[in-house]
Amino acid sequence: MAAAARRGRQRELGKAGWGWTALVAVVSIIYFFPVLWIILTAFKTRTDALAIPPKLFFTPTLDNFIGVFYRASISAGGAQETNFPLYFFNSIFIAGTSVLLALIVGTLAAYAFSRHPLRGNDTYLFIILTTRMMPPIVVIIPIFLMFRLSGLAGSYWGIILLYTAFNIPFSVWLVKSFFDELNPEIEDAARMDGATERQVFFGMCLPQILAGLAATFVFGLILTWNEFLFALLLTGVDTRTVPVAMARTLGGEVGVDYGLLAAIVTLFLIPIFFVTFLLQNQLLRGVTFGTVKR
Amino acid sequence: MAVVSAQQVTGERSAGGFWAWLMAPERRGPLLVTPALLVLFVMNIFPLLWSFGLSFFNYRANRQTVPTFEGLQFYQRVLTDENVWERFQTTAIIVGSSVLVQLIVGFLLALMFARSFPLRRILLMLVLTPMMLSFVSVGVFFKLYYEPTFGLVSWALNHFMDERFVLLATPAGAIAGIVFADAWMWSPFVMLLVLAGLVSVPKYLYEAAEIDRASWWRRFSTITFPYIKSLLLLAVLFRTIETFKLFDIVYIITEGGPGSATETIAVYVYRQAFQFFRTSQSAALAYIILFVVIVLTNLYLYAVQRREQEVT
Amino acid sequence: MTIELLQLTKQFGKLTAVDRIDLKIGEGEVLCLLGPSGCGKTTTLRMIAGLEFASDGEIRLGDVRVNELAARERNVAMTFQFYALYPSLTVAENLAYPLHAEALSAGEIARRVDQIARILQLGPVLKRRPGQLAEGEKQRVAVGRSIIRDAVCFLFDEPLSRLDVQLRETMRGEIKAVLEGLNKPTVIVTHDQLEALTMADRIAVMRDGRIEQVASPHEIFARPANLFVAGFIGTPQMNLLPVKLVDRTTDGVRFALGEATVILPVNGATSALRPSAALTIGVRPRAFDLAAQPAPDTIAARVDIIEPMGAETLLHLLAGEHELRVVVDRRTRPAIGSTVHLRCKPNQLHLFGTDEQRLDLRTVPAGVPA
Amino acid sequence: MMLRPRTTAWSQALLSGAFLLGLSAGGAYAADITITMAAPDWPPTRFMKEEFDKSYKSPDGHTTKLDMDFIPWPSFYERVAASLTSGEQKYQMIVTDSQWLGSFVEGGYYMDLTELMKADPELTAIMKDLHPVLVSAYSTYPHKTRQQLEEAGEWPAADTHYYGFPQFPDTYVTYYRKDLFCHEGEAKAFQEKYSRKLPCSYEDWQDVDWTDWKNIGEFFQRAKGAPLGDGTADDDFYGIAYQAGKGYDFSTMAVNAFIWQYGGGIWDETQAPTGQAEGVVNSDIAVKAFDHYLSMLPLMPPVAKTGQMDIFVVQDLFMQGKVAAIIDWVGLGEPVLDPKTSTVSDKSAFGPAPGLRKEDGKIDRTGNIGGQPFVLTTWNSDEVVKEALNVVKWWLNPETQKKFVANGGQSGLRSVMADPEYDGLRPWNRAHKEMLDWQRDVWHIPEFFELLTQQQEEFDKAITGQISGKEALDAVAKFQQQTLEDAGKIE
Repeated sequence: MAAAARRGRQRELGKAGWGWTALVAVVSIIYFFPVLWIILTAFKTRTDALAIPPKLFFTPTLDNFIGVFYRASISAGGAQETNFPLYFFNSIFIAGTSVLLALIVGTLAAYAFSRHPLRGNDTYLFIILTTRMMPPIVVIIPIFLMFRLSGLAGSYWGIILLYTAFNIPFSVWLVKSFFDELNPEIEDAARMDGATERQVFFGMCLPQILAGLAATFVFGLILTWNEFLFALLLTGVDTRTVPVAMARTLGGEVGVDYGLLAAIVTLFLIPIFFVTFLLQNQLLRGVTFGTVKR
Repeated sequence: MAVVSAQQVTGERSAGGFWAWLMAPERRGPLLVTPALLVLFVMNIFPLLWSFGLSFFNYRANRQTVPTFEGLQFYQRVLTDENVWERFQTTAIIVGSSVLVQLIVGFLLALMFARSFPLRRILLMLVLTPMMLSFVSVGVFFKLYYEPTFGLVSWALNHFMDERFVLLATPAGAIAGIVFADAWMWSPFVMLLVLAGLVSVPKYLYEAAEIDRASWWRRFSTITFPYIKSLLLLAVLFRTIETFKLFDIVYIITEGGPGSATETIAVYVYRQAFQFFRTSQSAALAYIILFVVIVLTNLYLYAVQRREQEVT
Repeated sequence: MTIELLQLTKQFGKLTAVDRIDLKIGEGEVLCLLGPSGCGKTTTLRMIAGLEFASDGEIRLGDVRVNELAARERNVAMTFQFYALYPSLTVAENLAYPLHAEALSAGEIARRVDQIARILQLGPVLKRRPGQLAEGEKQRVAVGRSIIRDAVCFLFDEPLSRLDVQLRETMRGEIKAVLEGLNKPTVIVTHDQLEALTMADRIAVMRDGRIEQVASPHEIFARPANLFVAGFIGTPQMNLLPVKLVDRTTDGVRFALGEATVILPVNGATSALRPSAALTIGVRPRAFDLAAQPAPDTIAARVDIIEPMGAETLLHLLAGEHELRVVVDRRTRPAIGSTVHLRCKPNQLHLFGTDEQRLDLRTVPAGVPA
Repeated sequence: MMLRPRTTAWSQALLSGAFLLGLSAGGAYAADITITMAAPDWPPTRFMKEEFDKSYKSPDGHTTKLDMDFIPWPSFYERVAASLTSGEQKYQMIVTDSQWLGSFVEGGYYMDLTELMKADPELTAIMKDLHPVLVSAYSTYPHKTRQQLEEAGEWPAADTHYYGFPQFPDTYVTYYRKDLFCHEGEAKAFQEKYSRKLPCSYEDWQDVDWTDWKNIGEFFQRAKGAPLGDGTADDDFYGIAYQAGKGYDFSTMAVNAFIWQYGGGIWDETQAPTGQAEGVVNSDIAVKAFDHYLSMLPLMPPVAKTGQMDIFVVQDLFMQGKVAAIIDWVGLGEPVLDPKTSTVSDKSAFGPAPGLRKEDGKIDRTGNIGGQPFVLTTWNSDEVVKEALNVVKWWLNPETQKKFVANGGQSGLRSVMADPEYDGLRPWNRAHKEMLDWQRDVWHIPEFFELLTQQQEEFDKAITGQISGKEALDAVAKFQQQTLEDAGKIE
């Protein structure tokens, strides 16, 4: 009878219970462990971080987080501000502006590709995708030379324009997939009712894909603000971003400052983690550039 | 209706001038696409053409000498350079094994998350996190985990071994170390793709298979696999193209060592371009890489189209 | 082999989808589960199949309780609403699919596939894939796949719902013919009463997880057990008029319908009813005659809408505030707004009590005083 | 915090301006000058910035701001190279590794200061006071050896161009654990086993050669749980470690020392275009020296097997108490003394790096100079150049230099090193001063990075046991010969 009762609680296909949760939890936590260790390291002193056997329990310290913003001066006491807030601002400003620009420009193009196909539509789309898939080293050399001649090197506009180009293919493909999903009959109906093209675009289409636009924006942001190579070579003293500044933890008077790096990683991870959690359902679309809908 | 639109058209025409010409319906598509293509042209395509030109000249960014025309010499030099082929081979091995591991791990993870169960969203987040880290931090911390004296992995494995576990001492070990880190970071991506495939399988097919008493394997091979087949191909191509760019993780974990055992083509081009300032040679090499990427992209789009045909 | 459901219950969280139903499907019997969407008919079917598990009660196949068995262990065959053909396999492979679990030889499999293909006329498409088939062919493959093996019972989930009207008629006949040769208990889920009435040996009408009536198609139509069944079965829908009993006359019973009264030829159970009891009278649209003159046994109604239906014409009438549907011969053409007088045909009246259950009544034979 | 330097600068400007108006005959005028300096992000440069803000007064009465662009060390070269070659002309001064001189002088980015030095008696005095090793390594391009400069006898030497000044001169020294090396029981056991004294004092370390070093490596190799000093080893413990890393120059710096000590050579740029690579780089002596270097790696912590035991790993191993003695840069000494980063902060002492004992019994400690000079760039106005040189004079003023040394820096001025206080300012100073005299430098030509990268790669193969020392040096020689012939550096 007990066995019968147990089997009687069998699940339907595709559904699982707490037993499955426990299994997945074990696997997930093992998978997450390297990240967890980074987060723990953020609260460790250097000695604790390098201790063997590894310390799972330790006296946590906030020194690493303080170290992100302040550091001791060499000759006398007192802390000096690091430029981290500026770098953080730069990261957000540069990534934010360029992703926004790419989104605007990309949405217009995506609308055209979806609703007013050009001759050779697929070819254009292919070229656009290719530019995104190229290893950055392919373009970095000429871009570098171009910046050198045009004087864009080290300026906000240079790097913003570059990141905009970097994000356009992504925006076009992703937003196009959102437009493709809309029913064009509704737009035709609106035209019948006398709406102008502008009204159709702003009044009918955009509101329907607002969530998709938001998702595209956030994905662009995530992809952009971890970028290192272009930022290292093309930003200047005042336009440096966090990933470049992060390299300061990789060597200097000691080797890698694991605690400080972990603290920056943790601080950097929080907003992305939060946003991704909210946009989990859109994520799938994001990582595949909208080529896979479901 | 026809009357109304005719009036509109004539209304626009009568306004006349360049603006009206520009806003004509047949020009709508090109007009909307222009800004995007313009930016791409300026920041991507133009530099590409430029470097294409450079690849025929002897030019070094850190010299003041006037470049001389060399024709196809750099292409010849790159294509006949043993080092380049060795780097391509290394890249192929790393890309191949990493993508394979990503496929297997990503697939298993996807199977795990394909069901609905309590706390699914939160656990899924844990698995997705590695993808959000920067390459630099993944590289740095995996290097630390592998370190024979201070490393977590080494420490754990030393309990089961007589000798000290030293992963990065041999070419095979170093490749394994890089592949492990890269696969860890990107398996969630494959998982998302496979998950998309699994979700798109209609549930009634599984029910039918249940009624038809199909074995696990038959169910997998006749239902699950056909549905995710092209998606897996997609994942392979996407990851292959991305792994081609593998730079930071390699540069940090092994610096291409031991010897040149893990020096990928991306690291090699970087050295050529930014450490040796062999600008033209690196441009020529970059073009060869670009060619490979274009071929892969074509395959990728072919896979995407196949999937669209199959699902609809 | 029989299927037996005892107090079968299914709960999804707080929602009770199937509520303590009892049902027995005999050997070779075809039972239709009929009801509006969301009534629990599909859930019941899926519980029999083993795709859902019962919350309570019992399912017996033959003498065996199968509640705890998974679908694969029950040896049932099922045809799905969306056919559930395996898209990557050919028709032949699809048909052979269930046979792989039975460890048959390749030759035996081929023989059976051929046999089924012959029965269902699938021979020319055996090599195609589902994506290349017409709807009707897909449907036949789905049926073929379920009958190809020796299952203990057959289950059909809305088998004809995706076909167009013409195809539906043909397929109804074909399926019926196939089922007759099988002599297995069969359950068909449908929301289409025509399907149920034509294919079933018995029909179980369901509503809100309960069975309202189980009976033969004729019985269901002729003697609906309650208001719901009465309203659900038959097109156009039966007229259901709330009335009050006034008194009895020699010609029948006088009812108050709104402000008017009408004498209807009923007897029997009404003797138990007190005057002024609230009742519902059911009259099918075809159970009216048009009278030339108003009489005590006629209902006056104003013509509102006229719908020609080919051989017949459907009149929408208003009797006071009550809507009436009446089917008349197409030659009868009253003017819109004119008043007609309706007389109920004898023996075709249904009377339901305040509890909505059928009051079994006898009609007064014409001219015979009660 | 951000405001402080500005207010100071303002008050300075007001003060000095008033002063000048009162005293000078006129003609001088005060301007706002900002000098942007590319600098690696670490204490020696951060001290320079802090000290500048505190004590710099422009002798010309300018309001001068030193705007240091602190760039993380690991990407410093790439960043500076990118900035220079991109033509953004961002920096007025640059801290640079000595090896980069050729690349950026020939690119036209670093300013030739010879004439200005000659014209300015203060600068001349500084150049004369600088240790000749540093003038040779940090300032000359095309490179002149110390010997060549000394043979010239005068300053400036004929046909010599000068570019840089020491920002932080660095040498490698021995870091060791007092608690182990001065432990009676250990000393006794060592004496019994090797019939040599276990070095404890500075003077003892002056007598340590590579054989002793190897013995120390053997002697202090202890398994986890074995007795060590007064306690037991809490993890596997090792005797010695020196750099053997694939990155940048993290094995070349040590290997060069061995080769020079044995009397071998690297390709000599001062002999171009007649000096050869093949036959020199892979000479029997060089192979012997390299093999000697390799032979001690098995005694070192297991990370040595991976070819990743770079200068920071070595430092970490020492700080975390995994190794008894290491050879590392003076510039990495400060964290060892800091209890926040080091578990051996109270147990560390410093001595000269070991060397090769020659037939006469003397020890040859020739090593490869580390540290960085700083230079001026070519696109500055005369006014900025003048002020930048004022900054140079301020920095190489003995008073500033002494403060620098007291805060963990190093000075290249012989007068500062001769100061009786000097040895006591930091615990490694005596060793540094002794080692400095032994230093030479690797190449300075524009192709240095190619040579270095290929050499590091081959060395790494040898370090990880994939090929022999000879095979590595043969490959290096072949590559260098080819590359240098292509570049016209070898005829």
